[in-house]
Amino acid sequence: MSSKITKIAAALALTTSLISASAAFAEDTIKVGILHSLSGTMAISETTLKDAMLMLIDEQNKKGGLLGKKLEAVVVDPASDWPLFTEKARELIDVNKVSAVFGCWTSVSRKSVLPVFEELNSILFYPVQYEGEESQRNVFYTGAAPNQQAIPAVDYLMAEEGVERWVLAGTDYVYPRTTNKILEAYLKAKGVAEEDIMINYTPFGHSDWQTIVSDIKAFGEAGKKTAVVSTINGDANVPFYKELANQGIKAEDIPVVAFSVGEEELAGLDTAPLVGHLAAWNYFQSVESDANAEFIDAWHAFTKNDKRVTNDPMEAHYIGFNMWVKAVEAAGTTDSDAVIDALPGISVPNLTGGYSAMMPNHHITKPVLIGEIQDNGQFDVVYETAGLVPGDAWSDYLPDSAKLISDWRAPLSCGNFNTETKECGGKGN
Amino acid sequence: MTLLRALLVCLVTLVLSSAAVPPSMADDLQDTINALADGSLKDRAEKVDALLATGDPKVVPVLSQLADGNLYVRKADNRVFLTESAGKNFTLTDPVSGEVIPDINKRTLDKIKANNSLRRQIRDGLSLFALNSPDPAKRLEAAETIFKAQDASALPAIEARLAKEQDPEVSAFLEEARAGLVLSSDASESDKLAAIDVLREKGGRQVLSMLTAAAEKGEGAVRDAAERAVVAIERVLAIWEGVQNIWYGLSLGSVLLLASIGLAITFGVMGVINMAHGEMVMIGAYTTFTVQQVIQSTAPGLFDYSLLFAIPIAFLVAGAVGFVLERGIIRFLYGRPLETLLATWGVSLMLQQAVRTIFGPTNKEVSNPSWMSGALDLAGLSLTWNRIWIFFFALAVFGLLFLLLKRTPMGLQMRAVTQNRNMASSLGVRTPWVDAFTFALGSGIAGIAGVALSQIGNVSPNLGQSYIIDSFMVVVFGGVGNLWGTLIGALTLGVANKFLEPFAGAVLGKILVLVFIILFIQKRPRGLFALKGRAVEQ
Amino acid sequence: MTEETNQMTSALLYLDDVSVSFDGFKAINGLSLTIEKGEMRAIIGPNGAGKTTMMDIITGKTRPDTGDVLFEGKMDLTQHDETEIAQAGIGRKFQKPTVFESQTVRENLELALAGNRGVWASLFYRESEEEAAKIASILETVRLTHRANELASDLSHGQKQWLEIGMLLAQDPKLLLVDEPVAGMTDAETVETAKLLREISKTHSVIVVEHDMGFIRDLGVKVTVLAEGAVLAEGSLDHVSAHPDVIESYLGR
Amino acid sequence: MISAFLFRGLAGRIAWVAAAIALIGILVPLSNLFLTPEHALYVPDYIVSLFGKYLTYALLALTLDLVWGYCGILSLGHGAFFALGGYAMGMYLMRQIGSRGVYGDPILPDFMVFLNWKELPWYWYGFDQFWFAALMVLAVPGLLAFVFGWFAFRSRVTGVYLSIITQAMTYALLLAFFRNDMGFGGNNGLTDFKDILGYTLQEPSTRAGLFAAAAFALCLALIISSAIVRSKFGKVLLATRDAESRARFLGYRVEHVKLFVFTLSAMMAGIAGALYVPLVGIINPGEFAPANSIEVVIWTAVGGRGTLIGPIVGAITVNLGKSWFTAQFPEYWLFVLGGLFVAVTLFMPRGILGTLSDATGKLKSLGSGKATALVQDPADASELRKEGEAS
Repeated sequence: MSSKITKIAAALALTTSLISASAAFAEDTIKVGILHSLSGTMAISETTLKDAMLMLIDEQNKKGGLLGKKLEAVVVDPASDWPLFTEKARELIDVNKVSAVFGCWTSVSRKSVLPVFEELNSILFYPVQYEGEESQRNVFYTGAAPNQQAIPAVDYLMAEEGVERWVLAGTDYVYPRTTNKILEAYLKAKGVAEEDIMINYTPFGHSDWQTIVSDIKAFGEAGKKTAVVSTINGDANVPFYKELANQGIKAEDIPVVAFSVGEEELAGLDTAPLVGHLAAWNYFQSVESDANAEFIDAWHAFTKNDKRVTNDPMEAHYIGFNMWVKAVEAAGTTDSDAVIDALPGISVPNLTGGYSAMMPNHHITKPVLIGEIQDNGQFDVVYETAGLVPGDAWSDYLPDSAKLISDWRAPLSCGNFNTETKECGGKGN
Repeated sequence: MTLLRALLVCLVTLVLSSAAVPPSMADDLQDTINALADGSLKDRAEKVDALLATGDPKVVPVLSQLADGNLYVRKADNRVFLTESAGKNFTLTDPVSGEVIPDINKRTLDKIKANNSLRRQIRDGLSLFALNSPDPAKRLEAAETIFKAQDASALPAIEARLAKEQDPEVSAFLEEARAGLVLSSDASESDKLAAIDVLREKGGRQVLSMLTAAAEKGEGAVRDAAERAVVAIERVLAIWEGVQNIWYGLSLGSVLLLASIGLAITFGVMGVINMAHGEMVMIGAYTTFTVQQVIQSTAPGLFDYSLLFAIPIAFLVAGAVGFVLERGIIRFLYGRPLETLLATWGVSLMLQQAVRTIFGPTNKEVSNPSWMSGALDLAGLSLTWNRIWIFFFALAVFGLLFLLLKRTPMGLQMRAVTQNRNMASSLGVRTPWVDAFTFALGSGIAGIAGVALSQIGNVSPNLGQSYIIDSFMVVVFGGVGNLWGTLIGALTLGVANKFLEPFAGAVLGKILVLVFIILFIQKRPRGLFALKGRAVEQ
Repeated sequence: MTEETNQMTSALLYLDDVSVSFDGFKAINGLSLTIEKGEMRAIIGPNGAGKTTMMDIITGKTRPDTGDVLFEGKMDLTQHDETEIAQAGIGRKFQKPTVFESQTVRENLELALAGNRGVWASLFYRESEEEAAKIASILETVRLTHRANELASDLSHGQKQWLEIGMLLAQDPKLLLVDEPVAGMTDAETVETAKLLREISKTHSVIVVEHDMGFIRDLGVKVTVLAEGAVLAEGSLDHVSAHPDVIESYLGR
Repeated sequence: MISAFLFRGLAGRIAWVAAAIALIGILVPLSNLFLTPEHALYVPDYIVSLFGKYLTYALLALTLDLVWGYCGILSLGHGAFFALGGYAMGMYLMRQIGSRGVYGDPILPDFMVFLNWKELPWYWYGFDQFWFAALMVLAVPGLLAFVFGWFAFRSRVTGVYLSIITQAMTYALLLAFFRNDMGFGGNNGLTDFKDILGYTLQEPSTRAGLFAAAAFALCLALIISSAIVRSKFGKVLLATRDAESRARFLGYRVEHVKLFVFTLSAMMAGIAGALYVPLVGIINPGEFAPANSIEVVIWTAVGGRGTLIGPIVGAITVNLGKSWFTAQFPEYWLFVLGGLFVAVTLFMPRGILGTLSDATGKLKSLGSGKATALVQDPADASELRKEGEAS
């Protein structure tokens, strides 16, 4: 009995001491939380983003910090465990008192932490392309919404490659489901027949692609020009592309355009047999611009490895971080409300040679690039949208979402304003 | 473009008859080639057509290098060169004069980009050149490309070639290509019927779609013949599909077998619930990666044999880790199988993190050697080489292990110790060492599996986790402690999975297989191959 | 009632032409055996003669391929599992002493004590005075009173054997199957055990499987010799040890 | 009769621990709500939700200990029961959102709206009522455990075979719940909850209430488990664990014994899941991951199995360690955690509590009174050894 109580008391003491310890030297720095998985299944993608954030913070400190204070990164490991994301988000905000958090990769991790950011009124920058259908006051979406990635890619394939038959292959989770719903609606609106669309879902980490790839091959041999739109996620990509290469599916015959395959994913592959397959992003490492060259050099210097690649979510963090810095400077404080109000309208250079602006719906404007895989693991940009594409929180191609708009500026201040009922939904009581 | 193509075909024949090219034409050619560098990707298509239209054999290397991404323009004077990478710099070759300029810095050059449609255009266009190549293999390839491209304007070129062709195999292909084009043209009924016969012999999905189109558009005898051919081809395809499915199942089964065979030793024979088994596979895969890196930097010529080096090294590395694991941890836990689960789980976490720290968290590239790339086309089947190798490799590993256990003194000692430790020990067997070597053997085999699995999947710190559950299912399904059970179990589960996949989908198929295992264990609580009788109980 | 069935029902245990094989090996081959009420029977036989398999069949652990096994003339033992057979009144002691090592001697007996074995009954079970007295008397019988509150795992090998016999007594079965009760016992313990078994056989029917000839002699009961899964000879120990087949297959070795 | 039965559970050390948990369940929320942050005894919100989560983990570990520590059934799929309870609660919370979802649909949850579902699937009916959801929290895991156990125990699937098929069960459920077609929100699971029984989930007072509920549930589960373990049925459990066939030859219907305790344990695990969901604000298929279930086994082993208090200590210790290490050594915490598991198995095979009680020499007065934890599973051990022969 007594040992039990001592134990609990010790545990509590440990935690409180931890809190006070980290609070002790808090005063003269501005803290920035980094909430990316460093272990577990998502570490493969997220660790790079942690490094990128550390580099950005480091560079900002070299420039003299922010508001006369140094920035201090607080790194935690939510270990690809979604409830742990909730816990760690709360810890960052409540215990470490960070001013903003940069983090999350999967939709489910973002969904897990949303209530925490709302409750504790903090700021999250989310750097990954996602399914849209969300706009939250405390979250800034610096990755692509479906209209900034999927739709331009399909347009490109139709116009440039004359594709008439479509395979929509994805991992069975929300992002591919939603993207494919949007694409299906879009393709049908463009006059593609039902039987010319094949939709296929596979589980996470699917590794045996023999059947599906041969189905795709069979589907593509029906006489019409066929393309695959892949929303296959993470780990499943390497075996998928290896199978594509070995079954001899050439980009000239059946091009595959992917939304989740970037330089980082290609690093695990021999790309020689994959030349010509495509990806749609808002940034490629191969983009020629001064800002990008500078960024890549800094990255190689920071990681002490000149083989480390850069990718789209890193650019999103680059944009997001600079926007936050600018907004804090504009507001003169790191106070969440002030920064949230200052952010819309802020415009910072992106790495593709232009400017990206934060919009009132908390999404940003970006160019859409289509790249073809090269044998050196990089992409060649073969198409770029003429102007910047503003991110759309609510898709126009889903019936229930088409009537919603998002505008966090003063009079409306609503993430999901229903233009039919003229009401703001989901605002609690 | 079709018009251009027709023109081009005439030119090709023309050029082939004329021996030399006058110098003024060479200048023109130089300009046309240099023009490739200007303008956007879209404009480039016309320029490629223009080049093809010259019919000059010199455009062949230019265009194929453009398609391969090796065509560069010198910034200083906008001249286009063929390039070859030589260390950090390039060696340039002038496409017209053949002049060679070595050691040029990459920064002074700009790459001329190509995209898919351009590459396709070049491939189809060059196939007409290749049709008259002295190499029969190239002619064969060209005939195939023309068949796939289905461009009616190629018909005269094919017929011209067909008249001259000596090689019977190439002739057959040309006939098929011609038949395809005839069918969609407005040729006479008898020509079309003959074409249908040729195509029907060829079979395959593309022919099917051509014939289906012909049946829809055609009338009378052509329609009937096409419909009959469609039915016949569909029947053949259905059979091949079944065969293909069995192969896919066996191939998946062989992957499961490889993943679980080491576990059949450490868990099945020794009774250690080895949650770190997957990490042994991972170690094997990372060893392969390291071996390839070393070979690439020291002896790139040996790259194709990298796996042959990797197999013994992976065996030793994973075996050594297993040995240390057994000596350091497992040996204190014999007789407490469930405790081994906890300890090895801890070990697996540490090994994952160790790999993440050493190699980084991202995927590593392990390439297929050339003999494991591509596919073997066998009648209606397309079998990829890496899967074929892995299938036989899995069987070989199984066979060797089986012989080792049943036919060698080492195997005898292993079986003796696992069956009755005290008795074996009193007979003079050094049980601790046998334990250690048995565990090292199981781990080493898992390492070998890692070499093979690195050829089809990710090489990442999570690699082991993706195989561990399946491996346990296989060993338990087959019957713990029975190697045959593991073999049959793996192949059965593989085939079952692949037969469920087409109509249930990949996810539901896998769920059904799991449910099947659960129910099967009810029926046979000790797996597929379990001994009956008193010895097994108690 | 015909005379034949009458005779069958009078027998406590009745095995007729029972056979079972494992992977082609005939463990029991046409075995027939009858045990009367109140009888104590010793069963001997070389290793692999099928003694333990016979016990497995009687207690429902193994299903015979062919043959009848009747208990009290009416219960077909081949159709019931271990639990039902135990509840019907057949108790079994294993070759290797099997007691609940992590529980005390007293708890072991408490578990074995006759009574409702259902889940709810045992959840809300309270021990009556009568039951406590019964346990005390069994403790006395198996000479373990002084160790009643110790863990069974702390007992010596012989004491575990006795505890197991005690548990059988607590279970109060009609028929006890005792497999090698004196294996690993000292001579003194063996003599004590023989005494204990004779005492038990006054109120119970008993089948004893044993290798120890001296012990069998001490028991002084009818002996059945098994070999290769069938009965080789039956009778007094002197009778069977004179039997030429027995000498050849067992004693003569 | 029930109260007398439960009262029996309140003997010895258990009574003190139960009282301590109850006290924490009252004092922590009070301190959180009524003391000012400057006060020395103030418990911050962060700690309340963190420890609330730990309490539900402790309850889950306790339920596993009941089947593993006391009955020898090593379930590698207990996370499935936890997750099912969580889903039942999540469905209630989802229905409570009503028209406050982003699309404003009064009936359909958001994820159904944007995947174009037209009507609510039948299995979502009834979850708008708390009583129905509460019933399902018990019934769904209970029914699954009953059906699964009925088959498995009747067929005498034991030892590692049983462990592996429980793992297969949770793995199959994981894959099934990942499927968006199942109608449980796929990978994202259920989230964006607004309130429970009319109380807003984002209020500290609601969380304090949930903390109290978790403490109360843990306290009650501890008393019930203790009562079971101390009854004659508890002895039958140990008997089944140590010598299953002996118990069978004594006339116990071992499969009923196992089935009862497995089902009960699954239902309690369901309660743990149901309390966990409103505390963390999300339930998704990740909870079915086999690794999660293995972790529960590890908490139990670290704390000391077969001791009732052990799993509670283990769950809290390991998770506290995990929370701390992931913040302090984000790059290296897996080494520490992995090392901890190895060290515990090697040097503290009886877990923290077992080792403590060894040290203090109070071996026999632990947890269930006289019955101590026998760390070895003799049945399993001999089984596996024997099976070596089959090769």
